[in-house]
Amino acid sequence: NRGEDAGQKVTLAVSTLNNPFFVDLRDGAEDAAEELGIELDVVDAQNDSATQANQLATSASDGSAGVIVNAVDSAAAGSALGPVVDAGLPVVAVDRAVEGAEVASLVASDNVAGGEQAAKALAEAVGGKGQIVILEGVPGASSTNERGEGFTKGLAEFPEIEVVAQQTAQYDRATALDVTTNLLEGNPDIVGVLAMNDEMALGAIQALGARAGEDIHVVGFDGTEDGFAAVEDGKLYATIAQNPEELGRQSVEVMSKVLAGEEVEELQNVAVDTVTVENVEEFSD
Amino acid sequence: MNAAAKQRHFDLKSFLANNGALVGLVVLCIALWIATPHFLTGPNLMNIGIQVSTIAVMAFGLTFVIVAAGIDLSVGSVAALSAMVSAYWTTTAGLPDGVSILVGLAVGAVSGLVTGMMSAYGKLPTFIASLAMLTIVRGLTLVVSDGRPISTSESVSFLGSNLGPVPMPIIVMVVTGLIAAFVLNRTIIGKNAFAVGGNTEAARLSGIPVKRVLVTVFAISGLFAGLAGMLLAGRLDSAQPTLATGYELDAIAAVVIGGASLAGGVGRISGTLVGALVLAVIRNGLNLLSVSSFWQQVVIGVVIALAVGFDVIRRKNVRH
Amino acid sequence: MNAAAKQRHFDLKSFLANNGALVGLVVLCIALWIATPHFLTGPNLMNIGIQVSTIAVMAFGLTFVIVAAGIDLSVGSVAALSAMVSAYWTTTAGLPDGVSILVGLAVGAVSGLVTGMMSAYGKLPTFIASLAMLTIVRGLTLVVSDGRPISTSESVSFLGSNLGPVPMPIIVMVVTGLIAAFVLNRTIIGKNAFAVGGNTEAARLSGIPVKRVLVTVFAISGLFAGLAGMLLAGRLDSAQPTLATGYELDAIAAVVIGGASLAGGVGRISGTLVGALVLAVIRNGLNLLSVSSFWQQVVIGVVIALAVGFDVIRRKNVRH
Amino acid sequence: MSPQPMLTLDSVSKSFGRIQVIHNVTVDVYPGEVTVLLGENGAGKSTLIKMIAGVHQPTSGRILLDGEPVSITDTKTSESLGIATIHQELNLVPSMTVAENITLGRTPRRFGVINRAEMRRIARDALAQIGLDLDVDTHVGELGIARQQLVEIAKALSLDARILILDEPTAALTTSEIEALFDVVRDLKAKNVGMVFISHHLDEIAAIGDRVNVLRDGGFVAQVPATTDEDELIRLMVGRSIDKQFPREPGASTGDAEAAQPLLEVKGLNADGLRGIDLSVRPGEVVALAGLMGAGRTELLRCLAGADHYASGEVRVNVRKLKPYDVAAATRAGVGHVPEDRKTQGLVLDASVAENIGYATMGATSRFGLVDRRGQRARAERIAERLRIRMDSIEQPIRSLSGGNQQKAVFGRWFSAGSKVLLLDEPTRGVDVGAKVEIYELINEITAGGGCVLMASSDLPEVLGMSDRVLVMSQGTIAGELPTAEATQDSIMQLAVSNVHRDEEEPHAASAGTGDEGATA
Ligand SMILES: Nc1ncnc2c1ncn2[C@@H]1O[C@H](COP(=O)(O)OP(=O)(O)OP(=O)(O)O)[C@@H](O)[C@H]1O
Ligand SMILES: Nc1ncnc2c1ncn2[C@@H]1O[C@H](COP(=O)(O)OP(=O)(O)OP(=O)(O)O)[C@@H](O)[C@H]1O
Ligand SMILES: O[C@@H]1[C@H](O)[C@H](O)CO[C@H]1O
Ligand SMILES: [Mg+2]
Ligand SMILES: [Mg+2]
Repeated sequence: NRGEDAGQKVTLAVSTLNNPFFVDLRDGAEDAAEELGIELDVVDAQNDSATQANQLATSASDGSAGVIVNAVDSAAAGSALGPVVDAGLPVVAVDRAVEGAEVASLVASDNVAGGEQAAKALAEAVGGKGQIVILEGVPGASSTNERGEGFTKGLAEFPEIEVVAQQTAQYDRATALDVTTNLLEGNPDIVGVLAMNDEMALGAIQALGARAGEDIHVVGFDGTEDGFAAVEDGKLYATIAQNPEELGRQSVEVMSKVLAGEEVEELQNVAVDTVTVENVEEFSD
Repeated sequence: MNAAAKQRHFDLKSFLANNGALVGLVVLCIALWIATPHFLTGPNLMNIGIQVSTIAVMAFGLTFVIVAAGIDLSVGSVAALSAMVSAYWTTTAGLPDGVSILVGLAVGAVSGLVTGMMSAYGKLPTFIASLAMLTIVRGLTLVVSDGRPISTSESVSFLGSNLGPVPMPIIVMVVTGLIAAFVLNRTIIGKNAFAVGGNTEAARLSGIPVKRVLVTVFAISGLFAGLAGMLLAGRLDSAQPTLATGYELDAIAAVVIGGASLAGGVGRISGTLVGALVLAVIRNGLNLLSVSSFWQQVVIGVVIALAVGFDVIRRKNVRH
Repeated sequence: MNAAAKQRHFDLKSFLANNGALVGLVVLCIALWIATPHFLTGPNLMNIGIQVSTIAVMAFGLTFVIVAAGIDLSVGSVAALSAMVSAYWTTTAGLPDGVSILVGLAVGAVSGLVTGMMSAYGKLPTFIASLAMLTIVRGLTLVVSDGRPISTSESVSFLGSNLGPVPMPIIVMVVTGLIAAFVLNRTIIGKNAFAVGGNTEAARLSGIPVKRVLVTVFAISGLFAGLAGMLLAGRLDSAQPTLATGYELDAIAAVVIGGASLAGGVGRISGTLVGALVLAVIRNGLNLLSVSSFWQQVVIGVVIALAVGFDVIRRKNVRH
Repeated sequence: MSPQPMLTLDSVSKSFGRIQVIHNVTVDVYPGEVTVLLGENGAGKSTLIKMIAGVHQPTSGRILLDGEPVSITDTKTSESLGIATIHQELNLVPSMTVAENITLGRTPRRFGVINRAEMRRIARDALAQIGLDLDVDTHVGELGIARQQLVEIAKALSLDARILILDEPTAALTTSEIEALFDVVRDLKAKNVGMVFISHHLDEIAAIGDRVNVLRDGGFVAQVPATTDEDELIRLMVGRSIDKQFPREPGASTGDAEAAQPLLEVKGLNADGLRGIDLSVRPGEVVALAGLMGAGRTELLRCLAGADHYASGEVRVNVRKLKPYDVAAATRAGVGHVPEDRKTQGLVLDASVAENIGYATMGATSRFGLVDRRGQRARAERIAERLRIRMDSIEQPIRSLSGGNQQKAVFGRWFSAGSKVLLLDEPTRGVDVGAKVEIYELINEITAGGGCVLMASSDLPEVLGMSDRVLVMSQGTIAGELPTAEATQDSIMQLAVSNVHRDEEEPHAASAGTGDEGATA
C-alpha cells in the first residue's frame, strides 16, 4: 500500500535532536529533500534504541518509500530494521553503521579514524608528553566505544603521554564542567584534555578558565559552531570536524538514487578533518 | 442470590471506575483514526502491541509496588541488567542457552528483593532505596558488558520474534498480564499489598507481615522488569548497556494513568495496561502524523494530561 | 520564660532530628578526607559549593511541593526552558539584557503555575501533571532553541561568575536558601503547605484554600527551577537544549535525603541543602578518587543508601 | 468469688522517651467478666491495653496469661494467644471492602488463592452477630464512622477470642447499636470470654461492667465494683466531684428567640442522602440534631460547612448566602465545623498541638503573609489550658496525645477562631466527663456571646442536657422538632424511626441506609 508516487515520502530516523550535531544533519537532509522533491519525515529516538525500533517499525507501515537511519546503536539497529526490510523498503544508514541488516549504503565519517586524529592533534599540542585526562561520552554508546578505540590507537605512538583519568561526562557540557573541575583538583599537573565531543570540550574549557589554550590544551570532536568559535578564540586546540550537514545531505541524495533504481556506493565517506586555528576559517561560517 | 447479582453488577462498574483512562484511550484512537489512514491497519495495531509490551510488562510488576504505597525507580535499570546478564551467560560465558531466560528472571527478582530489603529492613524510603538501585544496577550493567552491547541468546531472541503470525512480545504481555491480575486480585500476596498500601498501620495491627509484603512486591516488580528487559533485548537481538534508560517514568506513568494512586491501596492490572497503551498510542500516532519531533514532545505532554483529564471529568460525573 | 527556654532547646533538637542526613554527610566527608588529600582543600570545597548550587536551588523550591504532598518532575525541563528563553530574549531577539533574568524567572514561575493549575483545578495527580509538563517544557525548549545552544546574556553569565573571590552561584544559593527557609517556616504560604501535605482533608475542613496552596507551591518550585537553570547556564555561558535533563530525580532525592517525606507534611530547607550536598560530595569524591565510570555509578548508589541509612539508624537510637 | 484471672498485667510501667505514662499498674481479667478501665483523657487506658494487644511492650512489669508470664511482642502474637482488640482509633483499610477488612490478616485461602465465598461468609456471620445488615462488598471508606466502628467490632468478634478488649467501642454509636453490642457482650460473658471495656459513658459501666479499675495520671487509684454510683466513680477518676454534668445556660438572646433574626438558615436543601432540609438557628441557641445511625446528620453538617456539594437549596449565615462547597468562605462567614472523624478529617497528626489548634486562625491573623507565631501560640496555650488538654508540650505532635485530648484540640480550634456558628458532629466523642463540662461551658460562652450551635449527637443525655431544641432526622429528612424541655429519649426515638417504617411499605424508597435501620431499630 505504498504511495502511488513511489519516492514521495522518506523517513529519517535520527538518534537524537537534543544535540546540535544531529540538528545540522537533519538540516542538511531537509535541504536536499526539498531540492529533490522528497517529503522527509524526521523522527527522533531521543537516544533510545527501543524507541528507534518502534519508530522504524512504524515507518514500515506508514507509507514511506525508504528509510534513512541514524542508529542509536549499531548492533540494535540491525534487528530493529527487520520490519522495514521485510516490507521491502530500501535503507540508507547515516553517521553510524548498522550491523546485521542489509543496507543500500552507509554515509558516514569514521569515528575510529577521527578518534585517532584527535589523539594525534592533542599529542602535537602538548609536545608529545605529559598527563592528560579523557572525557568519555555516554557509557556504552557506540560512538563512545569507537572514539575510545581511536584515542587508544592514536596515543599508542606517544608513550610519554600518560592518561591519568578517564571519566564520563555523558556528552554533556554541564556535566563536563563539573567533572573537569573535580579532576583538576586531583590532577593539577595535566597538560591536556581529550574530549569525545565538542560539548564536553566546551565544558572542560569553562572549567579550565584562563588555563585553557595556555598550559592545558583541549581537543574536541564534531566541529560544531560553538566548537569552531572556541578554536578561533584559541581555547580549543582542535576539533575533529565531521560535516553533519553533508552527512544528512548525501544520505538523502543516495536514497533518491536508490529509489530511482540507480547504483550507489556501499560506503560513502564524508571527510573528517582536523580543524585547528590554521584552517578554521575554511569550516566556520 | 440478590447479593451475587449485585456483585456481578458491581464488578462491571468497578472495572469502568478503575479503568477510567479507557475513555481517554478510546477518544485518542478515534481521533487518530480520523486523522490518518495508517493508524487503524492490521500491521500498525500489531506494531502498537509490540511497542507497548516492554512498558506494559514492566508496569504490571510495578503495579504491585505502587498498590503497596511504594515506588520503584529501578525498573529500567533492572531490565537492562537482566537482559545483559542473560546475554552474557550464553554469548560471553558460553553457558547453556536453555536457562538463559531463567537467569535473567532471577537477576531481576534478586534486584527487586534487594530494593525491598533496603526498604523493609533498612527502613529507607522506597524512593531512595530504588533510586540507589537504579544507579547501582545500571553501573553493574556497564561493568558486566564493559559498556558494549552483547548479542542475546537464541531463547531471548525468540522472545522478541514471532510465533507463527503472532509476535511473541504480545503473547508474553497477555499471559503475564493475566497472571499478574490473578496474583493481585485473587491471592494473598495481592490482598496483602492492597492492605499495606491502603493503611499500613491497620495492616500491621491485623497481623499482616508488612516487611515481608514489601520485599515480595519489590521482588515481583524486579521479576517483571527482568522479563521486560529480555523482551526488549530480544526484539533488538542485543542487550545494550543503555537499554531501557529512563523507562521508569513511563512505567510509573502507565500505572498512574491506569488509575492507581501513588498514595497506595488502589490499582488494577487492566488499568495499567490501558495506561501503557495510552502512552504507546500517543507515540505511534505522532509518528504517523509526522509531527516535528520538537513539537512532538509538547503534544505528548498535552495528550497525557488530556487522557488522564478525561478520566477525572468522567469520575466527577459519576460521583454526582 | 521557662517555656521559651524549652522552646529554644527543642529547636536545636528538632534541627538535628530533621537534618539527619547530616550525620551521613559528615561520615562521607571524613571518609573522603582520609581517602584523598585533594578533598579537604579550600578550592575543592568551593568547587563543591558551586556544583551543588543548581540542584540545591532547584530542590529548595521543590521542597515546598513535596511538603504539600505533591511531586514535581518538571523542574529539570523548566530550568532549561527558563535559561533558554532568557538567552533567546537577549542574544537572539536582541531585547534589553537588563530584564533577562526576570524573563527567565517569569518563565519558571508560569510553568510551575500551569502544573499547579492542572493539578488543583484539572484534578490531575501531581505526578502526571508534572510529567506532562516535563515533556511539554522540554519540547518548547527545543522549539525555542531549534536544538542548538544559545549564548546567555551578560546578566545571566554574571550569575555564573565570581563576585570578588566568592562565586555568585554560592551567594545565590545561600540567599535563596535563607529566603526559602523563611517562607517555608514563617509565612502563611509555608504553613499552609505543611497543613495540606499533612492531611489535605483536615486542612480543607479548617478553611485552608487547598487549591490555591497547590498552585502556589508549584509556582514557587517553577520559580526556583528557573533560577537554577540560569545559574547553570550562566556557568556555561550558554543555554543548552539538554540543560538539566534528568535533574528532577537528583532534586527529589536531595529533598528526600534531607528528611522530607513524599507522603507530605514534613520537610526542611536545611535538610534539603544537606541532601543536595550529600549528592554533590559523592560525585566530587568519586571524581577525585578516579573511580572508573562504570563502578562510579555502583558506588554512588551504595553511598546514597548508606547516607540515608545512617539517618535511619540514628533516628532509631533516639526513639528508644 | 472470682476464679483465677486469665490475664494479668502485673505491675507494668511504660515510658515514651523521657515521659513515663504508666506507673506500676496491675490489672486482672477474669473469664466471663467485664473489667472496666476508667480514667480521664490521657490517664493511660489505651496505653495499658496496647500492651496486651502487642502494640507496646511494658518498660517494666510482667504480663501473665493463665498464670504464666508471656511476652507479647507484636499483634500477631497477641492474636495467637487468643486476644482480640478493638482499638480506640479505627484501624480499617478504607480502600478495601467490608469483607476484606473483617478477614484482614487471616484471609481464607487455599494454596495462597483467596476463597472469596468463604471470606464473604465469615464477614456476613460476623456482621450478623451484631445485627448489622450491610453489603459486605461495600468499600469501608464509603461508610460513615458509626458503621466503620461496627465493622471494626465485627472484625474482632469474628476472631472468637478468649479475651476481648474494647477501647471506647461505643463512642461513635447510637443507643440501638450500643444495645446490640451489649447483647453480644452478655452472650460472650456466658461463654466465659474475659473482656476489658473502656468508656466515658458511666451508665454503660453499670450496664455491663463487673469490676472497675480506676486510673489517674497513669497510676492505679482503686478497684471498685461496677455498681458503684456515678458520683463516686467521677470522684475517684477526677479527684473532685462535678456538680453539674450539663451546665446549659440559655444564650443571651434566647429570651425572645422567636423574634430574633436567624443566624443560620437553611432552605430546601437537597443533597446526596438529604431531602428538603429547612431549618434555622437563632443567636444564643443550641439546636441538637438527633437520629439513628445514617440518618444524615453528618451529611447535613458537612453541606452547611461547605465540605460537600449539595444539589439545590441555600444556606444563609447572618442573612448572607453562603457560597456552596467552599469551606474557606464558610469559615470567613464565621462558621466552624468539628467533623465526625478527628483522625481523618480533623487533625494533621504529625503537626504539633499548637498548629492543630491554630489552623482556623492562621490565615486571618497573619500580617503581610507572615504567620503571627507568638499570637498563635498564646491562643493555643490558652485554649489547651482551658480544655485541660493533657500533654507534655504544646509543640508535641498531636499524634501522641490520647484520643480524648485530640478531640478537645479539634473543638478548641473553632473556639479560638471565635466562630459564631458552630457545627458540631459528635463533639464530645471520647471526651471524659470532666472535660465534657469544659466543652459545654465553652458552648455556653459562645451562645452567651450571640453565637449559635448546631450539634449532631448520638448521646441522648447530652442532647437533652445541652440543647434548647431538638431536630430529629430520619432517612435524610427532618422528621420533627421538639423543644428540649418537652423532649424525652422515647419521644426522640419515636421520631427517629418514623420514616423507617413508612419506607418499609414503599419498596422504591430503598435508599442505601434502609436495611440497616430496619435491622437495628
Ligand atoms: N507514642 C506516644 N508518645 C508519647 N506520649 C504518648 C504516646 N502515646 C500515648 N502517650 C501519652 O500517654 C498518655 C496516656 O495516653 P492514653 O492514650 O493511654 O490515654 P487514655 O487514657 O486512653 O485517654 P483517652 O480517654 O483520651 O483515650 C497521654 O498523656 C499521651 O499523651
Ligand atoms: N447503607 C449504607 N451504605 C453505605 N453508605 C451509607 C449507607 N447509609 C448511609 N451511608 C452513607 O454514610 C453516611 C452516613 O450518614 P451520616 O453520617 O450523614 O448519618 P449520621 O446521622 O451522621 O449517622 P452516623 O451516626 O453514622 O454518623 C453518609 O455519608 C451516607 O451517605
Ligand atoms: O557523531 C556524533 C556526535 O559526535 C555526537 O556528539 C554524539 O554522537 C555521535 O554519533
Ligand atoms: Mg484512649
Ligand atoms: Mg454522623
